[in-house]
Amino acid sequence: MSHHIVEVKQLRHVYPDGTEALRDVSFRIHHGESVAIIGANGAGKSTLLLHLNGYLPATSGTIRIGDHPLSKETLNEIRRTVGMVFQDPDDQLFMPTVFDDVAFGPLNQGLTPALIEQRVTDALERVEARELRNKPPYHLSGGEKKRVAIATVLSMLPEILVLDEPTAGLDPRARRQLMALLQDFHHTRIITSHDLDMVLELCERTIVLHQGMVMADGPTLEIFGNETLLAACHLEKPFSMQGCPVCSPKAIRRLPKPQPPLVPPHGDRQHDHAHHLHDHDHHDH
Amino acid sequence: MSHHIVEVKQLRHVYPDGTEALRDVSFRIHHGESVAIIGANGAGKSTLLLHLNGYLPATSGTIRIGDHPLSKETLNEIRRTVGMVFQDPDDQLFMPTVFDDVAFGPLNQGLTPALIEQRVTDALERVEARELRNKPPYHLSGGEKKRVAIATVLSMLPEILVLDEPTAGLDPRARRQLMALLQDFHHTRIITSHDLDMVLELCERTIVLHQGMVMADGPTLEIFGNETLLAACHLEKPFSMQGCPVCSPKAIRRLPKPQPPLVPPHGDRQHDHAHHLHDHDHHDH
Amino acid sequence: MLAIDGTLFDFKRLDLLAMRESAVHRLDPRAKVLTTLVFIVCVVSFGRYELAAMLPFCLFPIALLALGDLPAGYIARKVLVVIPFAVMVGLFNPLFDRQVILQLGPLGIWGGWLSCLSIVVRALLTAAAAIVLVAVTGFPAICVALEQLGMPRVFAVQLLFLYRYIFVLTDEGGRVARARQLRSCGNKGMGLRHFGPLLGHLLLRTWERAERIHMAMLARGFTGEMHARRRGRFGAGDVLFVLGWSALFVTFRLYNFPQLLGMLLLGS
Amino acid sequence: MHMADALLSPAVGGAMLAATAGTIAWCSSRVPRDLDEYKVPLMGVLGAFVFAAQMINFAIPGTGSSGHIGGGLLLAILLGPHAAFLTIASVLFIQALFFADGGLLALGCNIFNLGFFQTFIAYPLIYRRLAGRQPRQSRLVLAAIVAGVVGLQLAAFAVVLETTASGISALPFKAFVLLMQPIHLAIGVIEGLATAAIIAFVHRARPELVESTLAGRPLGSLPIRGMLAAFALAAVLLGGVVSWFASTQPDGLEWAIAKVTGDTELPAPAHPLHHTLAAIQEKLAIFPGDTGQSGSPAPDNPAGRIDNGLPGLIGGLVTLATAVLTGLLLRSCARRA
Ligand SMILES: Nc1ncnc2c1ncn2[C@@H]1O[C@H](COP(=O)(O)OP(=O)(O)OP(=O)(O)O)[C@@H](O)[C@H]1O
Ligand SMILES: Nc1ncnc2c1ncn2[C@@H]1O[C@H](COP(=O)(O)OP(=O)(O)OP(=O)(O)O)[C@@H](O)[C@H]1O
Ligand SMILES: [Mg+2]
Ligand SMILES: [Mg+2]
Repeated sequence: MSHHIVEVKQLRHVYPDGTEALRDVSFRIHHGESVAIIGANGAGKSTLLLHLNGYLPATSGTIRIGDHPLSKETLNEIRRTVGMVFQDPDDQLFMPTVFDDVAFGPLNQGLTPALIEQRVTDALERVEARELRNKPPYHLSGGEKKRVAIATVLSMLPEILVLDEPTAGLDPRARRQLMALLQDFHHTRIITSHDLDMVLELCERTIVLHQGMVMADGPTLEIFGNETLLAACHLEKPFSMQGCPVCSPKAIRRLPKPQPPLVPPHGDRQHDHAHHLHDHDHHDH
Repeated sequence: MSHHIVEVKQLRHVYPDGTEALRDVSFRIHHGESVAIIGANGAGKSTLLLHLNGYLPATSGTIRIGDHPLSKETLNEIRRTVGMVFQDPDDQLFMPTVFDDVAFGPLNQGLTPALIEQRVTDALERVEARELRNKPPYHLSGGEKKRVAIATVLSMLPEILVLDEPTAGLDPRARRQLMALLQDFHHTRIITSHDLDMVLELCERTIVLHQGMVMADGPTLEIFGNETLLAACHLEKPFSMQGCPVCSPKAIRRLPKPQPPLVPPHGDRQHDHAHHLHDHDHHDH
Repeated sequence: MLAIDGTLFDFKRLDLLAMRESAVHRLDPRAKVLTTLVFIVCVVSFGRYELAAMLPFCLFPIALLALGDLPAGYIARKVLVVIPFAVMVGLFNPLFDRQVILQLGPLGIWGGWLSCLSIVVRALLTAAAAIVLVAVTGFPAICVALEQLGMPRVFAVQLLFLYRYIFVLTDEGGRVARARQLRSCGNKGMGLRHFGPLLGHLLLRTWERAERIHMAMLARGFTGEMHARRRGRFGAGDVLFVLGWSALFVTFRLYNFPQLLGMLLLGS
Repeated sequence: MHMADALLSPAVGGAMLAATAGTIAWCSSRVPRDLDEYKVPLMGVLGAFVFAAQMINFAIPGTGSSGHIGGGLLLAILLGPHAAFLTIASVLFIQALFFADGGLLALGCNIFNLGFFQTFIAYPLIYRRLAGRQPRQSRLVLAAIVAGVVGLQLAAFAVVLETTASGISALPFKAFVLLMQPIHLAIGVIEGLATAAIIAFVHRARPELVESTLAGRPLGSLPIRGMLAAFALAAVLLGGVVSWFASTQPDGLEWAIAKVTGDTELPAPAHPLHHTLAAIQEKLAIFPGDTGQSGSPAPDNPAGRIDNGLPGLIGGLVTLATAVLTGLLLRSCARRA
């Protein structure tokens, strides 16, 4: 089942106005991995995600989803494989009812009504939103919208789930529910977020982007242990690793000091990493 | 200078469609306090903030800002006193350049050009955004927009700063910068947020809203120590307290279990609290 | 700017009413749309001085209101909103048309007053029919019905999208307006110098949102064609509904029942 | 500006509804052709933008009052005429259904008046001509103002024609023209100014948005274009001449003022145009006004009969009461079921 691999090679993207959002991004993600992509505002996270299902064309570099290199011919196939959830669910829920919205993808796949019905029911079941089925999306609360947005993607049976800042704006309980939902999804997940505590809980692997380049790629715990790296990328440790302000009351920290220069990861580091991290898996490389 | 007190008494707000967003909210905030208002999605936080500068009229109950009870006559005066920063800076920045935007408030106050110039310079200085002065706001990054949005309010010399989810969508470094900025503001601050770690660092006092009612009002640390209360209000401890073996031994928690019923705070609790917390201050009650 | 909240509230409330369950709600939307059209044509086809003859028509909105279990007070308030417009339109009639054409006991009534009142009554009737139609059918269903009745697909999709995003964008517009208002120290309107950029900002955001929606559609396999939704069956009950009401409307149109009734009661 | 159902006869309303439906069908067939599928969400969301924009007011200079944009011209500039017409039509449709702003029968008139003239005449024939490809600020403003004024003048004149042809309002043609045209002159200037301000801003911020549509083909092939041009010219001439004529003939105005101030003189016979149109309407009307059974006099010979209105009044009240009672009865039945 090599078709669940996501491979990005020397990806570069320049926006029409000249902004070089991605300079040189390479990584390889295997089936079933849960990978976080983190970085400062403007690091290029959203831009990267939009390449994964071919919405933005690469200025140079290649993307492979499973057996298919991304190209015009494979675009539809790849969009079926990669399910993308945007940050703002209002962008994703555009049909008059939740049912229509969740059925939109399967309808475009040309399924029979009975099959569509089943897909919708299953997807809503997975996100615990059965009872919302006939409601119009604009009457839902923020957390409900988020769950339905995920259902719209699940109903297409994606093999890879891509989420852009899934927990933004949610209260702690809704965030927990969403995280539990993502934990139960057993295919590949690629998540960007500023919520590093969520990353710590959900993703075993983290890729750090900085100014359009991969600065680090490795096990999440290792990355969050490297304070120099984090500071250089405008990041900081997840709060749960920062030490309890109650127990160790240097509670109020100030701005990090100017950062020491950082050595970019050497050549193929991420590939090496992927190899030894996933020795146990059964993919052909 | 009693005019920096914010007093809300039995505030109730019913939206035209019958949603009872605020049922019974009372509290009193003194000069220089930094108070967080937290609660689940839909608890009524934003609705409450919109009352503090008279944007929404109370269905019943009263609001006092300093010497003035909020009414039609005092509205302009109060809007000058209370500076409000919205969650999404795009809502707040609508002029062609940063300068124009920051000058918009002072201009409407009818100041002289020299005075306006000075106000703008000062405000931009405070948020470290001098160099953005002539840029158009729509080309700024998220963090920069946020800072300019705060400058637009600072330039009106508010005595009370009200912020709705100031850290949403910011990367860790921009968040730190913003927090440092807020820490340097020495007037009253009222902040809503789902970022409880920021609350822990910035606010000595926290008010918990739940379904339009004040469920708790007291020192932040005390509130975050009360797990039953937090769970009942769909909240959880700040992450920096969750990992701490002293404060909560089991690092990775899952969904909270069904909550035990909660006793609402007795009668005037928040007032009592305010009294003994601020015995040292010089306000007349 | 509270007007924005009020407006949105009207939308939301009517939309929620349409989600109720009742016999009228279950009728095929096409039946309700067609019947409403027949109703409107009959009402507006009355002559300019006719008043009493139009009154039986209020049976239709009232019946739907009752069967659909709609809140009468709320619908009435919404319908009454048209009165100022109608009065504005009919205001000139009494000025220009002072022929006495009706004798009410000792009182001679000018044609102008009669036609002015007639304008108000027909405005109320047609507005009531339209609003009740939305309240028992729901806007998306009306769009689908119209599409099935021959409206171009592009237009139907446009209506649905528009409806969906009115909530989102009026909300955004409201927040921008609010931010401006809070910093403008009581100045009501704003000069063009501020108005242009402000709406320009809103427009840019609108545009970017449209781009994101388009992305979301593409991501779910959209290839430029909106697929047909499920079609309901147009059953015997629906046929009966259309024909029954239409027959009644035509009868009401041809015979002035109040006049006959009044004559009967007065024994003349 | 929105006409109400109550003002229109079924013949006029129906004819305009048909004309509008035809235009919608035509635009619908064109939109997928000249625009990519991306326009689907774009049109919908921009329609919603017009809704939102109409809620934000700006001060009208020197009057102390405030107004908002209509949006037709702006949409035409951003989307091109076909898509803009569909968008405006959808906005008006929702306003008619939810706010009783205008009515369903009047929808044809309203869409035509507020959509057609702005998108198919003011935009392609005036705005594009005057603005050119890369307009400088001053030309943009000029083009937008002229286009805004012409579009709205035509619309206002159409309202007058449609109302007069329907014969429900008693306002004489001349007085009506005199009332409508000058008011909408001011509104048109404002619409143009506001549109120019918005476009200028967007042009600075995201030039590619405006340029891409400006570069697009505005109107397809020839015959329609020629037809429209001729029609537009005729309409402009007619509108301009009539309103100029009306304003230089003070007698019309004096006469109207005399009426307003309570001069008891009997009304002058209605304008001849009104007679003609009313006669046409009489023929077209589905249920002509003088069917014997209806018990009311025909619109145009009121002097002929003086009715005793008492039976109508009493019967009407009884009818109303019956309807309400029926409603209550039905409701209790529905609730029990
Ligand atoms: N449509 C666009 N045109 C030009 N530049 C763009 C566009 N979209 C994004 N950019 C720029 O590209 C860079 C990367 O943007 P991107 O949205 O990918 O950042 P991000 O990592 O997702 O940031 P955030 O955490 O704020 O979401 C930024 O400098 C941004 O300003
Ligand atoms: N304009 C409105 N009309 C009707 N109901 C509204 C309106 N605005 C908010 N509400 C409702 O009022 C309640 C409180 O909303 P509010 O926005 O104050 O919540 P919040 O605490 O700010 O939530 P969040 O954390 O998601 O921002 C919610 O139930 C919401 O649905
Ligand atoms: Mg992003
Ligand atoms: Mg809020």
